[in-house]
Amino acid sequence: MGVALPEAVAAELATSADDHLIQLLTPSGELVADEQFHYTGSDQDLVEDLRTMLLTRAIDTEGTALQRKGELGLWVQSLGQEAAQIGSARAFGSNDLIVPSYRELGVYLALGLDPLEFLGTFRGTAMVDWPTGPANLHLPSFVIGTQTLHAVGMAMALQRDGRVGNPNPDDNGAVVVYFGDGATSQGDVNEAFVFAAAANAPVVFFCQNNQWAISEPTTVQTPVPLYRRASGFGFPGVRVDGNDVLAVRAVTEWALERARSGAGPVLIEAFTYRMGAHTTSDDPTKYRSADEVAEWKAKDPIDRLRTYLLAKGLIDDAWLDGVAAEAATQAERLRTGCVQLVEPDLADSFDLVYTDTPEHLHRQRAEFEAYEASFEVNA
Amino acid sequence: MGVALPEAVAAELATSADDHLIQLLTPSGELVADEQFHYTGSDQDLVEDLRTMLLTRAIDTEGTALQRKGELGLWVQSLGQEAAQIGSARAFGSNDLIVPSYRELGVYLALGLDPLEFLGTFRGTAMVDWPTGPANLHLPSFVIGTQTLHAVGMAMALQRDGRVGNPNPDDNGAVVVYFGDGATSQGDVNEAFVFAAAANAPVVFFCQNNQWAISEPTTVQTPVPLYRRASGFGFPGVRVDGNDVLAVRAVTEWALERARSGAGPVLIEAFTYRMGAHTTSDDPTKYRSADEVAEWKAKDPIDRLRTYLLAKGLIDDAWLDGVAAEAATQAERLRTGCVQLVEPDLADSFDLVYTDTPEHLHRQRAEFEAYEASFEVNA
Amino acid sequence: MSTLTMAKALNAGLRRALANDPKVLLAGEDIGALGGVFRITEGLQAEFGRDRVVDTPLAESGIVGTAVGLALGGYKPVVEIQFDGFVYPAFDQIVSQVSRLHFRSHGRLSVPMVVRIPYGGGIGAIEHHSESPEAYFAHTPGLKVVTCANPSDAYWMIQQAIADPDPVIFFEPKRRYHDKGEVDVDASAAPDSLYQARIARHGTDATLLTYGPMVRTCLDAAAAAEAEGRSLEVIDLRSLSPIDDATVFASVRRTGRVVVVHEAARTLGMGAELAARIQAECFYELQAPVLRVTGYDLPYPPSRTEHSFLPDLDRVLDAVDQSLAH
Amino acid sequence: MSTLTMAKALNAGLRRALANDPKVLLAGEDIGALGGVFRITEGLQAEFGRDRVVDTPLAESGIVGTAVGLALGGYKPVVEIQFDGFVYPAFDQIVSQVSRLHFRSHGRLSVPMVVRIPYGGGIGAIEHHSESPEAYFAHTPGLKVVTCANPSDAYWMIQQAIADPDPVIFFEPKRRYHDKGEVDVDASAAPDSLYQARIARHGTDATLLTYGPMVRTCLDAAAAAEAEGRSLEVIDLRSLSPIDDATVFASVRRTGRVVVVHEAARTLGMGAELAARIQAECFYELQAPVLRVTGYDLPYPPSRTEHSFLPDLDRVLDAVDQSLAH
Ligand SMILES: Cc1ncc(C[n+]2csc(CCOP(=O)(O)OP(=O)(O)O)c2C)c(N)n1
Ligand SMILES: Cc1ncc(C[n+]2csc(CCOP(=O)(O)OP(=O)(O)O)c2C)c(N)n1
Ligand SMILES: [Mg+2]
Ligand SMILES: [Mg+2]
Repeated sequence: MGVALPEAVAAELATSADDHLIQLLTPSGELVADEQFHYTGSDQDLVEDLRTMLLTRAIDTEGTALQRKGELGLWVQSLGQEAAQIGSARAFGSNDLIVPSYRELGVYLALGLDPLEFLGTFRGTAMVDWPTGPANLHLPSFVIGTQTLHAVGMAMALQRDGRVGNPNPDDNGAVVVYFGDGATSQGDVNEAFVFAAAANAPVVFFCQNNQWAISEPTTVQTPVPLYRRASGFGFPGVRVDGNDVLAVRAVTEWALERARSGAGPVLIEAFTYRMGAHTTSDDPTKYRSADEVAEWKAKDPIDRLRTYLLAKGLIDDAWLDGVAAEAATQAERLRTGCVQLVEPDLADSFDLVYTDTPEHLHRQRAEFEAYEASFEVNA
Repeated sequence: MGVALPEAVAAELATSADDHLIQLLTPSGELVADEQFHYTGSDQDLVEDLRTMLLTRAIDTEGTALQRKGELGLWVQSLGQEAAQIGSARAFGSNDLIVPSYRELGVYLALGLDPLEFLGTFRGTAMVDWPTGPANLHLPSFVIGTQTLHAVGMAMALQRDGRVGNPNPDDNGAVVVYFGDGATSQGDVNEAFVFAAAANAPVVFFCQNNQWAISEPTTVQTPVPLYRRASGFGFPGVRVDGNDVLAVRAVTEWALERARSGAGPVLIEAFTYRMGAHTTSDDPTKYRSADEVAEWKAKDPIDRLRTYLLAKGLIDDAWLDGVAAEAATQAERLRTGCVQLVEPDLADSFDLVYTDTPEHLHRQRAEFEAYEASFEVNA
Repeated sequence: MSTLTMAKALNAGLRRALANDPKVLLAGEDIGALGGVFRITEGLQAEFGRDRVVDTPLAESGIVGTAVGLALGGYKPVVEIQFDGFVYPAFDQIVSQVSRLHFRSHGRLSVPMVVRIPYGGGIGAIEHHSESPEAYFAHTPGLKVVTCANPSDAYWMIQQAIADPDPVIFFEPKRRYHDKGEVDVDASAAPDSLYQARIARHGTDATLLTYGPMVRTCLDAAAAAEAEGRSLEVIDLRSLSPIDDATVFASVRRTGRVVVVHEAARTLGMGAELAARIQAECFYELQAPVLRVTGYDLPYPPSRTEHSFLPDLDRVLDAVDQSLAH
Repeated sequence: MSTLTMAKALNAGLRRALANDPKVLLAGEDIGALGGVFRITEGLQAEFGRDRVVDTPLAESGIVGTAVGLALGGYKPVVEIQFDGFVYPAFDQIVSQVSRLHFRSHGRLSVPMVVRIPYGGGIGAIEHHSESPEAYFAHTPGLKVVTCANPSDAYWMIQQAIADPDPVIFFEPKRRYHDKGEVDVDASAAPDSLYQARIARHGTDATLLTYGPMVRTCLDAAAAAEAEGRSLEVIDLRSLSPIDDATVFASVRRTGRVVVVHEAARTLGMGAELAARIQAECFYELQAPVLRVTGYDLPYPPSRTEHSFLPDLDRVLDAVDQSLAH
C-alpha cells in the first residue's frame, strides 16, 4: 500500500477546496452576487456603516496617538478590520449577547459604547468595566480563547430561558463571540466547539482571521482554511470576505437567525487583515513584508465602501467632510477625556474582590490606608 | 433568508455522510473487500493474532478476578477491544513509538510486555514503570488526553532525528497514540491535532471509540462521527471496524507508512465496544441496556476471527485447547505473581522526585525513617 | 434529625438546592444516569431533568468555562470535577476568569458558582485520584475555598456555597463519604456562616488545626491523648479561604501550642500560611513553634504506601509530644 | 567581562546553550522572527534555524505538552510562556506531567526541560501581564523553580537550568530586563549551584529575604537604611524550590529579625513557607515575628495603582521598623 490518500479520505480533505470566499462588494467597490447570501439592508444602512467605520478608524488612530504621547499604556488597533466588526454588529438582534475579545472597537462603537469607557483599561485606570455601556455587551477577555466557553455557557442559559426556537423570532436570542485566527489553536476554543455542538447551542463563533497572531502567520496555526474546522465538530463553517461589510452582515444575519431558530452553532471566518501593528508594543516590520501590507491596502474595507457609495451618489464630499469633522470632534473628546479619567485608588480594590469583603481584606485595606496616611503625616 | 443551510455548507457537513466503515472481516467471519484497504498479513499472522486476543481476554478476566478478590485496587478491562488493540499493534514498525492511554492490555501483550509489570499500578505497589518492557513503549497516562501532546512532541523529535521521509523505509519511524472517544473533547487532544498538523508530524492518532466514556455515550461528546474531526485540522480521518483485526491492521499500516514517509498525521477512529464495565469500580447497568450489550456481543472481535480461522481450517479445537491451556497457565502465573509483587516502602519515594534529591527531601526521608523506627523500638 | 452518610447528606443538600431555586443546575461528567462516580448526584437527573443535571462532554475547562457563561446568564451552576487530579485542565478558567470577573467588572458582575471536588487520599486509588490541591486555590484571590468534615456540614455547607454570590471551591473529603453522622435538616440548624471555623473539640494543652479528611484523624488523636491525660483542642477550619483567623488565634492564645495537620504536601500547604499568621499574631503567646504534620513533598505515592504518606493518629500525637517538649 | 542588560544576558545565555548542545531547542509564541515580545530570543532563529527556534501555535498546553514529548525523545526544550498570566492553560501539563514523569517512571525517565516565564509587575501593563504565580509551582513536588535578579545570574542560571536533568520553571523579572550589570562569561565565573541562595548584601540588624524583581528594591532599601545607621542583610533566594534553608537559617540566626518581600499575594505566597520554616527552625533565635511585605490579596489591580500594590523601599523599611520595634 502506497502513501497516497485513499479516495474517500482525499475527497474529504478536498471538500470546499475552492474555499469559496463569500463576497458581495469587491475591493474596487462593485457589487457582486453570491449564490447563497444576499444583502438585506438598505442603502441608508450602508451610509451609516461607512460613518461608523470612519469614526472607528479615527478613534483607533487617536488611541494610537494617545499611547504614543504616554497617556495610554497600550492600544490595540482595529485598523483594517472595520467591516468585519461593523458588518457583524449590524446583524445583532435585540436579544443577542455579544462577547468580544480585545480588538473590537468597531463593535463597541456600533453598539453605542462611549469609547471613553474602555479607554480606562488601556490607561490603567480601570479593569474592564463600562457602567453606561449596553447591557448585552460582555467584557473583553485578554486570555486568548477563554471567552468562547463563556459564550457557549451564555447560549446554554438562553436555551434554558426558553429564548431559542420560538415561533416568534422576536422571542429568540443568540450569542456572538469574537476571537482571532491564533485563538483557534487554544484548547478552550476547541472545547467551546465541542460544547456548542453537544448542546446545539445558539452561538455564532466569529473568527476574525486577520492573517496574523502577533508575528505568526495563520500558517503557523493551521495548514487548511480555518472555517473548515467547524464541520468536524458537527456544525457549519463559512468563510466571508471580512473587508466587505455587506457580505459580513449577510453571513452573520444568516448565522444568527439560524442559531436563534434552534439550528445550532456556526463558525464564521471573516477573512480580513490587521493593517496595523498587533498593538502599540509591536513592530511588524520584523516579520512581515511591505508588499503584503500594500496588497491588503488595496482591499481596504473603507475604501471600497466609500467608492461604492460615492459612485451610487449616496454620499458626496460634503458628507465625507461632515464625518471627518465629527471624527475630529470625537478624537478631541477622547484626548480631553482620557487625561481626565479618574485616577484610581488602590483602597477601592479591596472591596471588589468579593461581594462581601472578608475580614483579611478589611485588615489589609486598613493596613494600606494607615501606611498611605503615614506619608501625609510625615509630609 | 431562511435557516436552511446554504448549499456549500450543507455539502461540507454531508461529506462522508455514508461514514464508510472500513471492514475486511464481517461479524459472521466472512472476508469482504474494501476498495482502498487490503490485508497484507499472512494466515499465520491471523492465527497468532487470535492467540494474542485470546490471551489478552484471559488475562483481562484474571485482572478483574484479582480485583474482586481484593488483590488489586482497580482493574481496567480491555474486553471487546482486542482487535483494535492487537490489529493496530501488528502494524508497528521497529522504529515506531507507542503511547498508550490506560486500557491497552492488548497492545502491551502484542509488544511482549510481561503483564506482571503493569499489575503493580493497579495493586498500588508501583507508579507506572516497566523496567523490562519494550523500549518503544511509553508509560500510560491517566489524565485523559494529555498523552496525545507527548506523542506529537515525540514525533517532532523523530523529525529532528532525521527519522522521517528517508528513501529507505527502514530508517523511518512514527508515533502511535491511543485515546478514547471521550478524550476527543479535551482541549489537549485538539491542541495535539493543531500541533501535529502544523508540524506535519509523523503521528497516528488511534482513537478507540468504544461508544462510552464511563456512563456517557459518544453522542454526549459529538453529534457527528469522530473520524471527521481530523479534516478540519488538515489531515485525514478514517473510520475502521475496530472489531475486525484485519481491517485495523490494514488501516494502521497505511497510516503509519504515510506518517513515516513524511505525509503527516492521520486520525483513525476504531469503531468498537467496551463490552465490560468502564473499570471494576463501574456499574454499567445504571446507564446502558442489555440489548445494546447483546447487539455488540454479536460483533465480538474474537468470535469472528475464530469462526473464520476454523472455517478456513487454519486452527482446530486442539489448537484452541492449547491456547486455553496457555491462558490458564498465564492466569495462574498472574495470580501467584500478583501477591508476590514487592511491597513498596515510602522511604524509596523520596529519591525518585528529582534526579538529584534536594536537602529538604533528604530531611523528610530521615524524619520518616526515624518515625518508622520509633515503632520498632517500641515494639 | 436523621443519620446520613456524608455522600447522602451532600445528595440531600443538592436536592434541596435544586428544589428551592430553579436557577440552580448541576453539570459534570457522569453525574446524570450514573449519579457521578461517587453517586453524590444519584437520582437527581431523574428528578430534575437533563437541563438541570447535565452530563457534559469530557473536558474540565469546558465544564468550568461554560459554567461561567451560565452564571453570567443568571444561573447558579454547581459543577463536579470527577477527581481532585482532574481539576488542573480547568485551572486557567478558575484562576483567571472565575476568580476575577467580579473584580474585572468593578463589582458589576458576579459568578455565583460552585466547583465541587472530591479530594484526598486513603482510598487505595491509582495516581491522580488522591490529591489535595486546596492550596493552589486558597492562594488565589477572588475564590472562596471550603471543605466539609462531617455529614451535617456537608448538607449545610453545600447549600450555603450555592447560595453564596461569589465562586466557591467546595472540597469533599472522599474517604469520608461513607462516614455517618446526624443531620438536622431544619433551617434553624444551619451553621451561622460558611466561613467560620468550628471548635470540634475543646482542649487546653495544644491546638490541632485541621480540616476535611483530617478532622476525624485529629479527633481520634485527641481522644487517644485524653487517655494519656492530655487535653487537645481540635479546630475544623471549614473555610480555607478566607481563614477564620479569630477562632484560630483565640485557640492558640489559650493553648500556646499548635500542630497543623493536612494531607497536602508540606511546602506551601495550608500549614505554611497558618504558621506564618500564627507566629506573626501570637508571637509572644506561642510556647513552641507551630508544627506541621502533612503529606511529604512528594507526588502522591503508590497506594500501598499511602498509610505512611498520610498523617495518622500516631504522627499527630508524635508532633504534639514534640510541641509539648518545647 | 561585559556590561549587559538582563535581556541581553538571557539572550547570550540561550545562544551559548544552543551552540554548545545540539539537543537544546527553544519553542514558544513569537520567539522566531520577532525574537519574542521581550526580544529575549532575538536573532536566535536566524542563527540556529527554524527547527531549533520554533514558533509554535498559540496554545500553552500544547507548547508544554509537546515539549514533554521532545524531552522524552532526547531533546532539551526551553519553552517561553509569553507572559506570567498565560501559563495557566499549561498548568495541567506542568503539574501532572512535567513534574511527575521522573517519579511516575520510578526514576527511569526524566524531562530535562525549562519553562521560561517573564513575571511580575511594575511595567504599566493591562491585566494578566503582571502576575507572580511562583507559589503555585513551588508547592508542586517534582519541579524546580528559580528566578534571576541580575544580568550575571540571568546569563548563568538559564544555562544551568537547561543543563539540569530535571524540569525547571525559570522566572524572569520582566521589569528588570533592562537593568544593566557586569557579566563574566568565563566558565570559572559560573555560580556553584543553581539552587543556592546568595547573600546580596551583608548586614547585622535584620534580614531581608527576597528574590527576582524585589532584590533591587531590597538592596535600595538596605542602602537607605544604612544612612539611618541600620545594617540590613539582603538574601537573594535565587531558588524558590528547593529553598536553600541553610543560607536562610544562618542569616536569621545572625540577625534575629526577618522581613520577607515579594510581589505575589500574601496568603500562601513564598513568605508563608519561609515564615513557617524559620519560626520552626529558629524559634528561640527570632527576636520578632517574621514579617511579610507582599502584594495584597487582590487580583493584580489596574496599572495606575500598581505603585501602591507593589512592595517598595518605604514599605520594606516600614516593616523593618516594625520588626526592630519588637
Ligand atoms: C493564553 C494567551 N496566550 C498568549 C497571549 C498573548 N497574546 C496576546 S494577543 C496574541 C495573538 C492573538 O492572535 P489572534 O488570535 O489571531 O488575534 P489578533 O490579535 O490577531 O486579533 C497573543 C499570543 C494571550 N493573551 N493569552
Ligand atoms: C482529565 C480527566 N478527567 C476525567 C477523568 C476521569 N475519567 C477516567 S476514564 C474517563 C472516561 C474516558 O472515556 P474515553 O476517552 O472514551 O476512554 P475509555 O475509558 O472509554 O477507554 C473519565 C471521565 C480523567 N481520567 N481525566
Ligand atoms: Mg489574528
Ligand atoms: Mg470510550
